Amino acid sequence: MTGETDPEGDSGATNGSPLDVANPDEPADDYSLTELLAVTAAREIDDGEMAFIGVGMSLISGVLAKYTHAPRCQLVTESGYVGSRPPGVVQSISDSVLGVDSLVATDQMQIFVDNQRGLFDVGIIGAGQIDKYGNTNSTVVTGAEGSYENPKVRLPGSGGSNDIMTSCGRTIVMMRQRARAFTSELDYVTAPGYLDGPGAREEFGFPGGGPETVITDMAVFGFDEETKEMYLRSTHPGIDVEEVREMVQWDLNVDDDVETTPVPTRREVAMLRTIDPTDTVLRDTDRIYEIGFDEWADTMERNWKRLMQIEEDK
Amino acid sequence: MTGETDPEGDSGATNGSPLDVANPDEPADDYSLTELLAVTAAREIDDGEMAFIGVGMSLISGVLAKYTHAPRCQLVTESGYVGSRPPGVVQSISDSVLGVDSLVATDQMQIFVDNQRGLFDVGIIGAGQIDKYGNTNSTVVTGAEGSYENPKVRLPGSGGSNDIMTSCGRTIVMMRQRARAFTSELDYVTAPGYLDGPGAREEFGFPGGGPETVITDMAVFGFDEETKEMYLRSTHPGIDVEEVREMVQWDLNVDDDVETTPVPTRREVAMLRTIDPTDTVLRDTDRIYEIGFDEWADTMERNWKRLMQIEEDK
Amino acid sequence: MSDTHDKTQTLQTAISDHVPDGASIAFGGMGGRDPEAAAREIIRQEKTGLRVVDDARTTLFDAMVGAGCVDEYVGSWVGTSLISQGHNVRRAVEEGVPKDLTMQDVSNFGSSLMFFAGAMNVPFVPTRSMLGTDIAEHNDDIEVIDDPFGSGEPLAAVPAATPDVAIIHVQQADRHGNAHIYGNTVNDHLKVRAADTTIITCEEIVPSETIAESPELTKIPFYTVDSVVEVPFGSHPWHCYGHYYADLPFYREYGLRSQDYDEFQDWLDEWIVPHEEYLEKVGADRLARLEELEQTINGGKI
Amino acid sequence: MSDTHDKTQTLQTAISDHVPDGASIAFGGMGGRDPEAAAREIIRQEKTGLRVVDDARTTLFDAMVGAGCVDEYVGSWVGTSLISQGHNVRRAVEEGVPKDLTMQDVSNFGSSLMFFAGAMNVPFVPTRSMLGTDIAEHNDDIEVIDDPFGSGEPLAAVPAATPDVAIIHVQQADRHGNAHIYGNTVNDHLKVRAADTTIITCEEIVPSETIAESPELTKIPFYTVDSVVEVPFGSHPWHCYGHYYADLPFYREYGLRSQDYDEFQDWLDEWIVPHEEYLEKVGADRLARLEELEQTINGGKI
Repeated sequence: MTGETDPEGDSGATNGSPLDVANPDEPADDYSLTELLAVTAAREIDDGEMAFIGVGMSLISGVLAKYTHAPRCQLVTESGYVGSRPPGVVQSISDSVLGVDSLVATDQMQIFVDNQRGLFDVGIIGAGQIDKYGNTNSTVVTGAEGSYENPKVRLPGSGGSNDIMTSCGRTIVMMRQRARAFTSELDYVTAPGYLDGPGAREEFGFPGGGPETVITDMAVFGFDEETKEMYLRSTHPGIDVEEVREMVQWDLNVDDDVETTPVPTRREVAMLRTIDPTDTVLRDTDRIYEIGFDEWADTMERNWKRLMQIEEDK
Repeated sequence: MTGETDPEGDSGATNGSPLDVANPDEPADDYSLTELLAVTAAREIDDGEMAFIGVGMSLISGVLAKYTHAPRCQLVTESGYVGSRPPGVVQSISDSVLGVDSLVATDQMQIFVDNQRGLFDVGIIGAGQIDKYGNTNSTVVTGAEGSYENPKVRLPGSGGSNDIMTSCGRTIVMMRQRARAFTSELDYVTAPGYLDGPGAREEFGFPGGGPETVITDMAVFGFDEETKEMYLRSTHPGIDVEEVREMVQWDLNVDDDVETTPVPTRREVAMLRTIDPTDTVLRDTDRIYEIGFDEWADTMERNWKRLMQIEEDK
Repeated sequence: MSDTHDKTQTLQTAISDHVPDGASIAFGGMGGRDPEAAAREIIRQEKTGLRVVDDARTTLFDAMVGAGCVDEYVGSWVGTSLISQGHNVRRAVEEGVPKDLTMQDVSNFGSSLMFFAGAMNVPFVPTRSMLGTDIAEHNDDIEVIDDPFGSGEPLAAVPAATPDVAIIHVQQADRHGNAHIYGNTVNDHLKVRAADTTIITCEEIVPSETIAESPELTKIPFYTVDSVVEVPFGSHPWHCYGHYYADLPFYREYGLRSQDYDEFQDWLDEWIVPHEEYLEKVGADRLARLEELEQTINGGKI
Repeated sequence: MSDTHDKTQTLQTAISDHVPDGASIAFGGMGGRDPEAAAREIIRQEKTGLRVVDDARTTLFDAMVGAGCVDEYVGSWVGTSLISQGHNVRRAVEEGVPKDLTMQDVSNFGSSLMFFAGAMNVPFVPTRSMLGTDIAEHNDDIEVIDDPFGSGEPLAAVPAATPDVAIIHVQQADRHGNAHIYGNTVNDHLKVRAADTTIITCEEIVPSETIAESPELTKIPFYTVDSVVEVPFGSHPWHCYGHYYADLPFYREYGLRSQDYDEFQDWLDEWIVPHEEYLEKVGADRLARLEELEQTINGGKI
C-alpha cells in the first residue's frame, strides 16, 4: 500500500481506456488507502443486486461495482434515481450525471417507500462512530461535557443512513478507524445496528437485516450470526491485529481465520481514477481547486467521454 | 320545458358552431330535463374555480361551464387529470379525452391528497338517497328487510363522493327526485353532509364546507346557514312547490322567495349537444348503439373538431 | 433482487403461472388502461374464488363476477361507468347469481391509501375521509383512532392492502418490467408495490434505451415486476391513452346484453376467446378507426 | 382558488413579499436544482429568525446560517456534500457563531413523510424508520405509537410539517405556476403542498401550451403556487439537470473560504449581490462551459 502517488503514474488510468491497462487482474502496486476502501466496498455488491448508495465513497463504490464485476447491479440513490450509470464521480445526491441512462427518475419518498417495503438488497452508509452491535452515530459527538443540544462536534445527521439500516436487506458501513470511533458507548444512535443484541431488531419489526460488514481504513469487520457482535474479518495490508484492537474500545472478537484484505487489481484502480479524475473523493486533495476551472472542466469532460466509450465498446 | 326532442332541432346545435346559434342569450324553448339539470349545475361553478368533477352529468356540467361562463375554471378529475378541456362527452374517469390540454397528469392519491388539503373549491357528486342534512347514500338500498350485506339494490358505492363531501370547499349534489330518495332515514351514509346537524362537521375536523346545493329533476335546494337543514330554493318550470313536497319524506322548508329555476339559454343547449352528440348522457337514449360503430365514430370525431375550432377561434 | 432477466411471457402463461384460484388481485387503470385482455384470460382459464382488492372497477370486474370467478370485492365503486349499471355485480350481490359476492366498501381516497400503506409496509395510513359515515362503520378493517398528537380530532386508519397479484396494462415496457405510463397513473404505481407479484401487459415492448430516454415516466420500476406480456389492444373496449379511443358501441352492447343472465352467457361464449381471436372478431378496420380517433384527440403524445 | 392569473414577480419582490423575518421555509432540490439565487436574495435582504424545515441541505443553508439568518433547523442532514463540511453550521451549533442554531433531527424518509403528512392534511404518517434510535428519542415531535391493528409492532408517528413558505427551483414553469421538473423530484412536490405559500424560481418561463405537451412532468400544479420568478442559472453553483453542470471549483472555494469566519464575511461581501451582478461576476464564458458540460452528459433531455 502506498500513500499519495502521481495520478499520472503507472496504473494506466489516464492513458487510454482503463480496461486496456496491462495485466488488469494483477494486484495493483500503486493504490491509495481510500482506493482500497472503495474497492473493498464495491466487492460487497453482487451482480444483479439493487444497491442503495449515498454520496461520496459509497457512490464511488457502487459505480465501480457496476463498471467491473457487477454490471447487472442497479444503483439506487435517495434523491430519486434508479439504474443510472454515472460517467464520473458523483458530487451530490442529485448530481445531474445520475440521470445518465437512469431507468427511473422519481422522488425521495418513493425511493424510501420502496426501501421500507424491502425491495433493496444492499445499502452502503457512512458513520462517525459505531458500537459492537453495529449501531452508528453520524449526528453529534457530545464529548464529556456536551449534549445533543450543545455538542462538541456537530456531524451532518442521518441523511438516509437510519432508513437504510432499518429496512435494506443488508448494510455495509464505511468509516474511519479513529480513536473513540469504535466505542463502547455511542454519543447518539443515528442508525440501528443490532441495538442491544440478538432479537432486538425483530422486536421492532424492522424490514431489513441490519449491518453485515464494516469497512475502515485499517480493516474489515463482520457480525457473529448468534451474538450479533462485531468481529474482525481481515486487516488491510501492513496492518496487524493488535493495531486494530488498539483502535477499538471494547474487547474485539477476531475471526480464527483472520485474513489480509485483498488488494485492488490494476483494472480496479485504473477504473477508479477514471471515475474520479480530479481526486475529489479518492485522494481528498485540493487538486480540483488548484487546477482551476478550465482544466477541471476539460478533465471531467475527457473522462466522461472515455467512460461512455467503454460502455459503447461492450 | 319539453321532453324528448329531435337533436337536429332548432337549437342549431348540429349546424355550424354552437356559438353561432341565433339569439344565443335567449331562453331555449327546446331543451330536455337532463339538459336543464346540466346547465343548472354548470352555473354553480364560478369562473376561476377549481372544480372537482366525476363521471356523467357532473363532468358534462364542468365541461359546459368551461366552454361558457367560466372559461378560467379548472377541471379536476379523480383519476389524475387537472385542467383538461375535453372536446366531447367524457365516457369514463380515465377517458383519454381528459388528456386534451390537461396541465397535470398525475395519480389518484395525489388528487385526493390535494382535495384533503383543501385546494379544491367546488365538487359535484351524484347520489341515490339524501336526508335533510345533506348526507347521501350511493352504496345500498336495503329496503325493509335487507341489510348492507344483503341489500335490495346494490348501488355503485362511494367512488370519490365521500372524499369530496369531506374535504371540498363546497359540494353540489345531483340526483333524481324519486320517491324515498329524499328520506327521513338513510339506509347507509356514504358521504357526510351536515351529519346530525350544526357543529357536527367541525367536531370531526372536516376540511370541506359540506353540501351547498342539491339539484334534482324537479327543483334546486339549499341549506340553511344556522340549522343546516335543506330548504327549497327553486322549482323547475312547470313544477310547483306542493309537487316537490310530496316527493320529500320530511317536512320541507321552503324559501320565502322561492323562484323558478332559470331555463337554459339557446347557447348552453347548443353547446351541450355538441359536447354529447350521441345523447349518451343528456337524453339517456340508445342512440349510440342504434347508429352503429361507423356513424358513432364519425359523429364523435366531427364534434371534437368543431369544439377544437371554437377554442381556436377564441 | 433487481431481477434484470427477460420476464416476457405469453398472456396464457402469465395468468396460469401467477393467478391461482383464490388469489387476491388488484387491476390497473380505471375506465382507461384497464387490463381487459388479462381479465378475459382469467375468465377463459375459469379461475374461481378470487378476491378483487381494488379501487373503482368497471367492465372487466362485472364480467368476471358474471362468469363466477369472484367471491369478494374490496374497493370504492363498481358499475360499468356511464352507460350501464353493473348488472352482473347487482345480480351477484342482490340475488346470489351465479354466486354470492361479498362487498367491502372504502372511498376512492381510501382505496389509494390502502395500497399506499401496503406499498410502504406499514399497517395503516390515517385520513379524514370516511369519518362519520357508514363506510367506516361497516368496514371492519377500518379503525377510527385519536390523533396521538392530542388535537382531539379523530382519524380513520386505513389498513394496508397487499394483494397477491397486481395486473396492470401500460403503453410501453421493456423486457425487465420498466413501464412507462402516459397520461394519468390512477393507483397503478401503488398497486405494483403493494402486491406480492406483478404482471405488466403492454401495448408494446420497447428497448430499455427507450425507457431511459424519459425516466420520469417510469411509474413502474422493474424491481416490482415479475411478468411482462405484450398485448396490443389489451384495454379494448376501453381507452388506452395515446393509442386508441374507447369502443363505446362495443361497451354499450355489453351493457345491454349483460342485463339478462342467459344473454350474458351468450356474450361470454362469443367474446371469451384467446386474445388474438378476440381482436379478429372485433375487426382490424374497427381497431384502426379507434386508433385514428385517439390520434385526432391526443395525437403525437407517444 | 385556481388563481390562473399572472404570478410572475422579480426575485427581489418575491422574497420581500413572501418571506417575512421569522418565517419557516422549505427549500427545493438537494445538491441539484437548489434555489441558490433565492437563498442569496434572502441573505441580501438580511432576513432574520428563519426556521428552515427541510430535508438534506447543503451550501445555501450553510451560507444563510453563516450570515445569521437562521435560528432553527428541522431536517435530516446538513453539510456541503462531498468536498467540505458545513463550516458555518458547525460554528453556529458548536460555538454559537454568529448565533445559536437549534437542530431537530429526522431521517431522510422522516423528512419526506413530514411533508407528505402536511401535504395531505393529517397530523402524522407512521413509519418504521427512526424506531429504536435517538432520533425518535431526541425529537420531541415524533411519537412512538402502537399499531392500532394489534400487530404488537411499534411505529414512529412523523408529525406534519407545514412551513410558511416553500421555495423551489425548476427547469420550466408557466406564468401561473405549473412547473415541469425533469430528472428527479426529491421532495419538491410534497413541499409545495405542505407549505402555505410557494415561490417557484425557474430557468425559463414557458407558455402553458408547453406545459400541456407533457402533463406527466407537471410535478407542481399552479394551484399550489403564489409567485413565479424567471431566474436563469438560479441553482448555480449547483446542477440544474438538463441545463448546466455543477460548478465544483466555485463550490470548493466556498468550502475553503467558509472554514474561517472572517474569510467567510469576505465571501459574503463578494457574492451576496443582486443575481444579475452575481452572474456577471461568475462570467458568461464559465456559465456557457457549465451548460456545455451538462449538454455532453444529458444532452437533448429538455
